[in-house]
Amino acid sequence: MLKVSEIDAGYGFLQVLWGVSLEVHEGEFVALVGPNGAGKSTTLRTIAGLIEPMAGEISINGDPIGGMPANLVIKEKGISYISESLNLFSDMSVEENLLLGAYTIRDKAQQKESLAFVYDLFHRLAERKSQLAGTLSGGERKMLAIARGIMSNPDLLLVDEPSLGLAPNLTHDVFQALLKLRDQGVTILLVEQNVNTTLHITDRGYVIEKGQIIMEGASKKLLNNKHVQAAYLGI
Amino acid sequence: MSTILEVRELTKRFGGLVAVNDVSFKIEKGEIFGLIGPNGAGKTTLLNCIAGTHAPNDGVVSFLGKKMTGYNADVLCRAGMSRTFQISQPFPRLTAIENVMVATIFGNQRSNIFNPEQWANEMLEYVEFPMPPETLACNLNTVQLKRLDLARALASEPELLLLDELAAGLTEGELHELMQIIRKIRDNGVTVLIIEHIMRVIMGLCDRVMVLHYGRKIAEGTPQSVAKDPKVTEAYLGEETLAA
Amino acid sequence: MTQNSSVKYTYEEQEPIERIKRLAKKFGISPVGLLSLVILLILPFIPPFNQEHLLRWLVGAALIAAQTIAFDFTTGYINVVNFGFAAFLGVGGYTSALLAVNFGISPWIGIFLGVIPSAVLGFLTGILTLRLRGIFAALMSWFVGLALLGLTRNLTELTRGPLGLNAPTFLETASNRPYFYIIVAMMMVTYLTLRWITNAHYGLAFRAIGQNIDAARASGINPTYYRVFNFTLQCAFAGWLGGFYAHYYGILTPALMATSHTVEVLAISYVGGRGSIWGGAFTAFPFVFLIEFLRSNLTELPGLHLILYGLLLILVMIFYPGGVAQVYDTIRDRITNRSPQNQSAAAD
Amino acid sequence: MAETALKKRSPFIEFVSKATSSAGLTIIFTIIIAIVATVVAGPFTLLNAIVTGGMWALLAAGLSLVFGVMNLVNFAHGEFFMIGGLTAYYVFTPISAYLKENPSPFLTALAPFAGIIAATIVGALVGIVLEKLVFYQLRKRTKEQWVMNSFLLTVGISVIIINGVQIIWGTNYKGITSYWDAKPLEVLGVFISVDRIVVFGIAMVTMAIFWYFLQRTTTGRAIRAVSQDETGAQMVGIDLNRIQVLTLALSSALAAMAGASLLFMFPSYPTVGLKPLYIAWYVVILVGLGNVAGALVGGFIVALLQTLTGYFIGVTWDDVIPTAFVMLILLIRPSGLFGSEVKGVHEQ
Repeated sequence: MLKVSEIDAGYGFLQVLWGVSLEVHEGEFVALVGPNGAGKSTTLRTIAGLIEPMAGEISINGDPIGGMPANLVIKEKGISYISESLNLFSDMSVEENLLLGAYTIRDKAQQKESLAFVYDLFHRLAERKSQLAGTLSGGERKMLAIARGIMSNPDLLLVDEPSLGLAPNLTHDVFQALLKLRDQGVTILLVEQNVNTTLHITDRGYVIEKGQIIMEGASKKLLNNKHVQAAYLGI
Repeated sequence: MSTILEVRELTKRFGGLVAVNDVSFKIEKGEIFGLIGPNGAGKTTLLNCIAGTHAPNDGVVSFLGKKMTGYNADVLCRAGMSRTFQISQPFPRLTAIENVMVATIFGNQRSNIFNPEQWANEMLEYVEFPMPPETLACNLNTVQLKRLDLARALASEPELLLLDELAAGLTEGELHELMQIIRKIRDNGVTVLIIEHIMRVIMGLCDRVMVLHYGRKIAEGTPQSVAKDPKVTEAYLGEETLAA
Repeated sequence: MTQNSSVKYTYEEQEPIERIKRLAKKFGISPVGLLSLVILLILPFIPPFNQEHLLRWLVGAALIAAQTIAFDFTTGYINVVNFGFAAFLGVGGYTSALLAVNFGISPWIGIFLGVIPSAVLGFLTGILTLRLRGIFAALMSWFVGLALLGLTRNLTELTRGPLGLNAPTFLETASNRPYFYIIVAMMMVTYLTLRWITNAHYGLAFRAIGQNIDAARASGINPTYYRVFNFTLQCAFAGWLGGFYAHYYGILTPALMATSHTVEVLAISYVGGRGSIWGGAFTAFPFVFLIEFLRSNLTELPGLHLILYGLLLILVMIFYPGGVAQVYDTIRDRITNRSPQNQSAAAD
Repeated sequence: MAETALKKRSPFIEFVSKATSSAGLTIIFTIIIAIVATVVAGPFTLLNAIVTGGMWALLAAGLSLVFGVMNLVNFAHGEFFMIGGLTAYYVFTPISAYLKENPSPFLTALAPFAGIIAATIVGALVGIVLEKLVFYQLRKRTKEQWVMNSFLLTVGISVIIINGVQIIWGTNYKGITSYWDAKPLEVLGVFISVDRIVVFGIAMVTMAIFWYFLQRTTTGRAIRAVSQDETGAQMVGIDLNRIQVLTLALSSALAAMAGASLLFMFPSYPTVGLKPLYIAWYVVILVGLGNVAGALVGGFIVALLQTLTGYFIGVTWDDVIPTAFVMLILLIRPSGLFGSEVKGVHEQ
């Protein structure tokens, strides 16, 4: 479904990615793990169209999307991106945030449907729908960001470090939510620094270091890999 | 050993939010003191209150036996307390060496440095800065910027060094290097207060650790004793984090 | 730290030539700069520049050049645009002129006395803008300028308001040449002083504050002191140059203090290149000549020169934010084979 | 930050604390001043302030919106006011001359609206052209120091528009005495012209529509989304360029509408925009940047301040006193009376 081939990308002078390639198939839950600064977030931002790749190609279902502005990627290709800093509209209510998530859907009935689906999935958000997003707790904010991401009915969900800044028990909740979405048939590409948990819940994984993919394979296999164990699991 | 930093009943509020709630502790000269807690526990706020970035609403910070609450960061820096930032704060349009020179010239007034440029160079070498010193700071990546921050903090020859999540995002090898550097700094007589998420760094480096949770101090002691404290495990050290 | 104390206590003696070079560098004197100065100094004797009306343009250009130097000292270093700059010029000019008119104080002394109120007001503005960053500081200084302008307009008993205040000139002569040398001397004093300060450690502190105030504090810099110092000095120089304006043109109106005058200085200073000190001064001469030429030849289009200011400002801001100074740096780097990426860029 | 829950407070305490917050105090203070003014200077003062206050609110709301969404500190806002007045003049005068020959009471009543609507459209168009031609170009090239750089672009634009208009249409005043030749109505024992009443109505209706648009429509919500988080807005599929064009068009349309509506008080000439500009700035500074609703209150406060200054001290002082007042506010509360921290304000 998503195919990234040999992309180079970066910010200004600074090149971060060097020939990164990866693939995500329909219905898969894929992890991209590695240390901070390795280029995980940059990869996602490039796929989402927030950064223009310097070289290489990104395609969805065979159509190239490289260099398309983010709003078009979301509108036409059915991708949703949830950034690590969440980028919520903090002076708007939860419901307004969600409605903006469905900005690309102009059909009111469909918007309502999405809203009902999301509220059903995250009861907490339904309880707080008129509260300002800025006043939510850390965990609720993550939920809201994910919920906003799925409001547009995406085929592919890109999630950047949902565990960032959360206490372990809340991280657990967020991962559970992602698993639930996977069960609903949403394809997910998850970027995480918390290698252990991530590889436990995903199907397949890529390991990125210093801007290059150094390893890929089934998550279970990666967990048993010597390098991964030494570098990330501290075993 | 004598006390270098003493914090008594420190409270900091933002509007209705109590970020740091009645926290007291002491740091002895020459030790590495760890400050841990889940995100949002108020660690950085506490650090900012100590370093003079925020004025606390209540409480006293004494540094080297003198009451230092309410002084600005620059005064504290010149008095011998330097810090790094959670998100690196470089001077983007100055070169790496000029960045360090700023702290050498303006922060280091207790000893005379005739050649700040050479001194700054030595600081960069000391922290094993991986890039040419003439590189503009805006062209450095996160990891390099953290090193630069450290070099700048050291350039003022501090008595007490406050490190805010210096290890975030490092690979195993870099982590190891960094821990060596911090040990070296301590062996040169600098007291270190370190905020860190990566438990291995805390466990491997710190002589004593304090745990904050929702702005309150919930435990203090050796890393081993703190890790065993049920309150801490419950609040913070979920089983996975302990494993990592 | 106690490691390696050799750095701290060594001081190497230098060769005499090296020392002269160092001294020149300290004041920002380069061979190219010296050459330009020599050309400037003999210019009033070279036709066609020996004609009075062209000499008048030269004086005007040098006055603007000196102003851009003072302007860039704040804008290019601590990164605060003093949008009320012209008002401080006016304060100095009016003080000197009023002292001459009411107390018969010689303009030669008056222009130095005019520095005092300008510097004091600059000091106060510096304090006012202290808690504000970037754009708010610019707005605040603009408001200060507007208030000063309003006062000058309204205190008609003192300033004669829009009617204009006649100030005695420096000299009896009708020739512009001596004035040219006076203003070039004043420009050089402004340049050398400000360049010396910015090349010393102060310049580093200014740039540090301008780029990241939190990091500057954490590095031991007291931003209050340096910002207020910078503002005071800039306004002091503005007042001094205002004094020259008063005693050269012989008439002062509140229009001198209007925002459009600040925009004029700002535009030239930006086209010249921020953070270079000399860029604006260098640009001022051809620029003012072009403008004056247009003004004298296209009298039916009264505001054309101002449109040009606006247009150039926009074009430079969008397409070449480094300005003339960056052009020079690029050329010099080509010649000396230095990689431009490692240069700390003149502007950002 | 800790997630300590806010303590629940009783509604009464909530009310008291709200009323004694600086925003509440300001409103109460303003009302008291207004009452005192009415008693001392007569209700005319108050009515006058209310009429102009509504228009200042329109101007300030546009200025505020553009800052919130585009991070653009617009120095050329007053020029849209001027363009609005100019357009209304050139649309309304011929129509009104034609109607003098061919009287028609119905059309006479509607003619002013033609002028005002035309001005609004022209204002919007100029806004669109400027965004495409200038701001978009800068944004595409560099985002560094955007607030300061874009501000200087607007300075350039302002200079170009003012002098361009001067070259094309000259410096003479183009104004009308009134839009509607009806007998003044008596309100609170004071005669007040129909023009003023209608203009006040226009201001209030526009503000209401504007508010509804921003709060309740999808596009309005998108505009607010961009002002709160640009990346977030992109992530949900909002086209930033479209929103930016729309915002500038909206803001300049509001300013042009104000200029057209107030044509009978402010005849159009090239530099007429300067005063509305800084009045809009006073309002925005007073209530904080990016605060559209607060602009309404701020508009009335500034208008009242001006009218009172004019009445008690002298019309020529009506800049100086509000300037001093706003400077005081900036000094005490750097983010405005109602202001919270707004994105971009602390960009250096």
